[in-house]
Amino acid sequence: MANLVFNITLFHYLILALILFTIGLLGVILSKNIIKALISAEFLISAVNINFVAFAFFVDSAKLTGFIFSIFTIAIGAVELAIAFAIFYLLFKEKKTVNINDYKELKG
Amino acid sequence: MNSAEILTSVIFYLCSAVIILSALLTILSKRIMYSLIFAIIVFFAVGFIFMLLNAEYNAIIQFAVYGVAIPILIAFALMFTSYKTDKSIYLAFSARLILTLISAILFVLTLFNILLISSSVVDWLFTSQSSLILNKYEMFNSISNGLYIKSFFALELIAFLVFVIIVGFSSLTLFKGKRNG
Amino acid sequence: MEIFIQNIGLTVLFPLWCSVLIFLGNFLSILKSKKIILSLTLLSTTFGLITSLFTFFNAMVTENFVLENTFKFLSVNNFILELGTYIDLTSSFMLLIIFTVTLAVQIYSYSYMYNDASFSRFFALMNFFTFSMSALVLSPNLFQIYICWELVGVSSYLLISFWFHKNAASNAGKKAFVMNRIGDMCLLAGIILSSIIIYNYSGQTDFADIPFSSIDKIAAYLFTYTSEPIFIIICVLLILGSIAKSAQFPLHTWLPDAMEGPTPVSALIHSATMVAAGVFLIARLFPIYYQSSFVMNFIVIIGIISALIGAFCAITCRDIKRILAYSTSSQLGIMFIALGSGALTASMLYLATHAFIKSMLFLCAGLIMSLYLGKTDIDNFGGLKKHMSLIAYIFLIGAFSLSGILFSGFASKSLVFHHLFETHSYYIILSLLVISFMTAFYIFRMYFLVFEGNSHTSDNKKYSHVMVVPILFLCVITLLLGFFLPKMSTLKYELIPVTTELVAILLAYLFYVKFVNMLPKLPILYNLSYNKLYIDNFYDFITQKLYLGICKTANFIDDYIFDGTVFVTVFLTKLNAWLNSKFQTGSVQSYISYSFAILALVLTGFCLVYSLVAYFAEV
Amino acid sequence: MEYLSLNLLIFSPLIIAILFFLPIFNTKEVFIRRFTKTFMGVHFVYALCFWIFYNPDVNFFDELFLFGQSGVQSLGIRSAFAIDGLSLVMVTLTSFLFFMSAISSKTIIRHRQKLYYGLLLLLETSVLGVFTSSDIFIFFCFWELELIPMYFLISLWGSGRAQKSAMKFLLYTFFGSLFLLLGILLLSYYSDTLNFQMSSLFADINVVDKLPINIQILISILLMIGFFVKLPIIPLHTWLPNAHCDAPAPISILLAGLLLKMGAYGFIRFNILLLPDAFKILAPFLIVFAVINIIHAGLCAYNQDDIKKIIAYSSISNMGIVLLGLCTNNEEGVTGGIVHMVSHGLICAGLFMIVGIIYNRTKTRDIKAISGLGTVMPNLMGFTVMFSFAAIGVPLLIGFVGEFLTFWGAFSVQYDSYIFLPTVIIFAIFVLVISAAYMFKFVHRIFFGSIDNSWAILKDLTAHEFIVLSSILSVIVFFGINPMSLIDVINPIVEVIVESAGI
Repeated sequence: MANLVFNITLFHYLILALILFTIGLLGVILSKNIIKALISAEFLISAVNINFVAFAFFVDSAKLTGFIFSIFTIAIGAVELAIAFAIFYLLFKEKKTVNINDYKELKG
Repeated sequence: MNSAEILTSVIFYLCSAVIILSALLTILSKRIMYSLIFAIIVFFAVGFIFMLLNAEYNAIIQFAVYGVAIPILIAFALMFTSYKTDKSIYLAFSARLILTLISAILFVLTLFNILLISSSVVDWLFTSQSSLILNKYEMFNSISNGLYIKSFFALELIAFLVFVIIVGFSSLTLFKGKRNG
Repeated sequence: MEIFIQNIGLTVLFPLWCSVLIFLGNFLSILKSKKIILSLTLLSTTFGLITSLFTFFNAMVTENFVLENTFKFLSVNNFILELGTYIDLTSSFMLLIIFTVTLAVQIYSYSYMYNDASFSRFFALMNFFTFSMSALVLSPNLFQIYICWELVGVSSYLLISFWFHKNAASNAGKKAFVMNRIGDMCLLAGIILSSIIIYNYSGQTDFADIPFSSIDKIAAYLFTYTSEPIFIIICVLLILGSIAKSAQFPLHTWLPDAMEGPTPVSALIHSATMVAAGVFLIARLFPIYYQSSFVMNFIVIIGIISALIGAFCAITCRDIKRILAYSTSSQLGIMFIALGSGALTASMLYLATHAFIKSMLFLCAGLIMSLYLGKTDIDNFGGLKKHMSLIAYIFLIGAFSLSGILFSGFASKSLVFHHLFETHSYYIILSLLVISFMTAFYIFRMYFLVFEGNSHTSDNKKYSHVMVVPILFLCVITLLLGFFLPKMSTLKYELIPVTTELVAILLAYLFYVKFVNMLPKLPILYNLSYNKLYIDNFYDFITQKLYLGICKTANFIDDYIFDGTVFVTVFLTKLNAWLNSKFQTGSVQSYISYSFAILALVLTGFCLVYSLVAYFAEV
Repeated sequence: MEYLSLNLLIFSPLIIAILFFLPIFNTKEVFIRRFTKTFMGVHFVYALCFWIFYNPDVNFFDELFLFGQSGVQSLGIRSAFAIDGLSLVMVTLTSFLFFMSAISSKTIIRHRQKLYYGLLLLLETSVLGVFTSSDIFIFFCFWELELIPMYFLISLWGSGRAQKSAMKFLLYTFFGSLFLLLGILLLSYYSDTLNFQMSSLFADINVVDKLPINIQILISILLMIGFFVKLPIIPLHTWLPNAHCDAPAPISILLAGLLLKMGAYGFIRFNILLLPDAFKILAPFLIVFAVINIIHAGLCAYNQDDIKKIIAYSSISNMGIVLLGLCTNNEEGVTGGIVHMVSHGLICAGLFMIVGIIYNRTKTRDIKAISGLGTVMPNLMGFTVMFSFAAIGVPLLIGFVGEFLTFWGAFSVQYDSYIFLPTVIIFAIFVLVISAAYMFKFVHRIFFGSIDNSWAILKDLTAHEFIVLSSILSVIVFFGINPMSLIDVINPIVEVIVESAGI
């Protein structure tokens, strides 16, 4: 058990990413404020990045595809946030509220 | 357990503690500005994790993009909104709260279990980090050539995509809504 | 003479052709004049009468004279059903009776129905009835008897509900038809069962429709090759068919109601011809029934019960036509008794004499009614002797012969009594004495109430003499027929029945002429007999309450169980749709949380299963 | 026989229907009505020629290759049409009833006649297609095609809750044809080509003997559910009363006269001829179903207030007799069943025509409201009495022939393993009294008895109605008097049925 504590393995990184992912997910679902939801959405992406890099490092450190891929996801994350804020801005001009529960029109 | 192992493990545990703590604080804090600050802390800590995994290139990009660009963007958004103090998550819909908490716990337990199960299948899950030190220079040059040669096409596509979206959506915001309210 | 016998088929088809002609003529309104219609019908009936006379004398002369020509009506590879004509002694004898009575009734009905709106329809239906009755009598096999059985039922239905705008007439017609239909159903079942046994098991596939020419072989075969209960079932079914037609015990209530039809109809159909068809069928199938004593006793018992019921109800009946109707069903009961006790010829002769007497009485009743604008209730007649003495005397002759004291009635009844005394069946004789006592009583009660006593109405309306001619014709026949019948019985056998009838006449004279309102109304017996032993209400109960109840439950099942399943499926789909709509709350976050919850559940399920399998695999 | 082209017979109504749907002469309604009537008459005469030139040994066979000469070999779809004894009778009955309904729809159909007659012709093609198609796939196509015009005909021109009952009719038949399609697919799967040639059964060699028995039973049960929705058998019959009482008179003539026969026809073609072994096993249970059907429908008919529902339930009871006839394994019973199919078609057509006339004049179908029409409409009363005698099975009319033979066959059926069967069959004989009861209740309640003044002004039959009723009655009397002409045509198919399905 001792070597497990001091000897950082891929397992630890995966657990870390898992916890970060769950916190991000909780933030998205439970937050009242749209911006807070979007921020916690960013956590999801960063958790995934940790996974990418961890696997790339531990498993196939030769081909480095993991690393390259995480770079791309970081870029996409940024773009996605930009889009989100543009849409949020337009919605905000309509309703003037940040509270996520007011935006209920998209209904079956 | 030589000193390098202990050092990396200490850094690792430190960084992960910081990540988890500030992530929790971002979703629990009442004021939106506090949650923004804690988010920045989380992004930087993740950057350190990349450093730990010898992915300096990624760490730099992480620091540059998440550390700086996105918080500025969010700050702008906060400027436009009158960021009244809003209530924290405790006022969320109570039934949904219970439901998500239960499912979150279930989710974590099961994935943890899966990882344990998969450990019996896969051998590389518990090889220690210290035994895999890569040569730093080779790492940096191989990432750059990988980026610009092997996946050059993907890079161009992503760049073009980013350009189009940023220009499109920023022009979208200038668009005066036909009907207001 | 030969030509008449050869084309006997023509006599059958002639009336049919007349009825079709009259129907079309009436419809296309070209044949309007009543004279032509009458002449057409009379032509066809006289032609039939002549041929039947010749055939009857021919049959009497030559020993067991048989003439049969048939054509193939229906054949499914070697199962062949034929139709055609078959003449032997009994059928020619019946044909003679039918055509004589029909001739008399048709002449009578010309003036009776003269000023009726649908005159031509009446004569068309009369012709149709003559066709179906003569086809029935001449039928070569049981299959054709069934066909004509239903046709006769149909024509009697159409004639009973002739004045269909009267509710009573239409209901009486419906009741008559449904009851006959029950009889037809039993007859059909009997025919099919016997023809199957003959066709499938006996090997002679050409006897499939049970031809009468080889009735003895079939009877022997049926008796030997079927087990006792099946044979009895077949015979009972066939007898039930004739019971319904001759208005015997279980299915007799339609005859009194059938009096709603015009009087010539009752005179022809419900006294002489149609009701005689049942007796004719039993006579035809006599070889089959003769083999089992149980069946013969069954016929006797049915005869006795229906005769007693008929006579019992006739005593207190107020409606003159219904008295005659009850007397018909009781006289037919006597014929059934004669048949049941084995006296085939005696019952046929009794049938002949009864036919003439009863139709004569009906025609007299019709004459009386026509004078009183169709009122049939007995109270408003009385003392008609002064007005129509001739009719009174004719009615008296009819009464005497019906009760079996004088003329042809006496001759045929003594034949029956002679046979019964020969076979020493004393309990039958006793019941027959009681029946003839009651017959004499009710017929003379009717005579005294209608003709004797103080007359109610003084205006002596005149009846058209044309109507009296057929009555006289029938009266002559009833007088002379007695002498032609074979005289077999010794004086001893005749004395007992005659004395009982004379006593009955004396009693009737005492109660209804001398001390008019002295008749003590016996508490139970009177209203029991007045409302016809409550059989009618019992049958009404069955049809209105019981059958309707069954139909209601069937309908209930149909509506709620079969339709119910459809309704339940529709309800389920609606419920499902309503439930789903509850989930559409519109908040994005609740959607994410639902999906996340399901993801978690799936994962846990997967892990549980995986670990269980792993655990068991190890063990 | 050669120059009589079968495809012309089947597809000529379709061509005319397409002509009607084009927006050319849509103003002259009278022209359209007269044109359809004459066309239907010509079509009926043409069908009669088939009957006259029909010789039993050569089955009139006509190939129409939908997808080129070789047909889609891989899919095996090749449209082929054939006529043998049974389908010849059905084809002539179809064109006769369509001719009658075309004539009788003059007084009843007032609005949108162009669409009405177009749909009628489309319906005629699909029904003819069903009766003559010798290829399973084509059979099923026409089977489904017939629903579309029928749905519109009922819902657009019907009375009362027409849309609702039209929808119920549609859904019910879809439910049935769902199972039918499943059965057909299974069948063609096991016989490895989709164009599983029904014509093989015209040439009376059954190709299915290599199928294992349990699969045969499964397929035949599936097919049976499909056919028993159309031939209304007890659990699946509740669509018929609604569809009938809301459909206009000419359409309910067709519905009762033909669509019920399609169920019986399909039952014969598929269950008896293609899957004989399964039929041998299932026949006793079918007999029980048939008897329940007869008695139950008869009882329900007595209790109805709506005159059309009485006739609808009577047709269910008659179709029970048809099923009883078909399930007996001897020639008499099967001939009786088929003859009763034809007789029920004619009689029900007449009865629905009469009820349509009554509804057209008195505008109510409630039996309690109408009484004593006889004095006002003597001709109609005459026809109703004759038709009700035919429906009850009075001899010298076609109703009797079918019933007598069916009962004869049913009584002499021997399934040795089922001793309870005779006791069940005995109950079938009660239909004589039950049918007499409800039929006479119908006739007496409406025509006999005293008339109340509100109906005093009604007119009697018009020329059109008289022609229709008298022609149907003449056919009934003709076949009643000499049934041999009908039985000779049916005989070859009866031999095939009994030899393949007989024990």
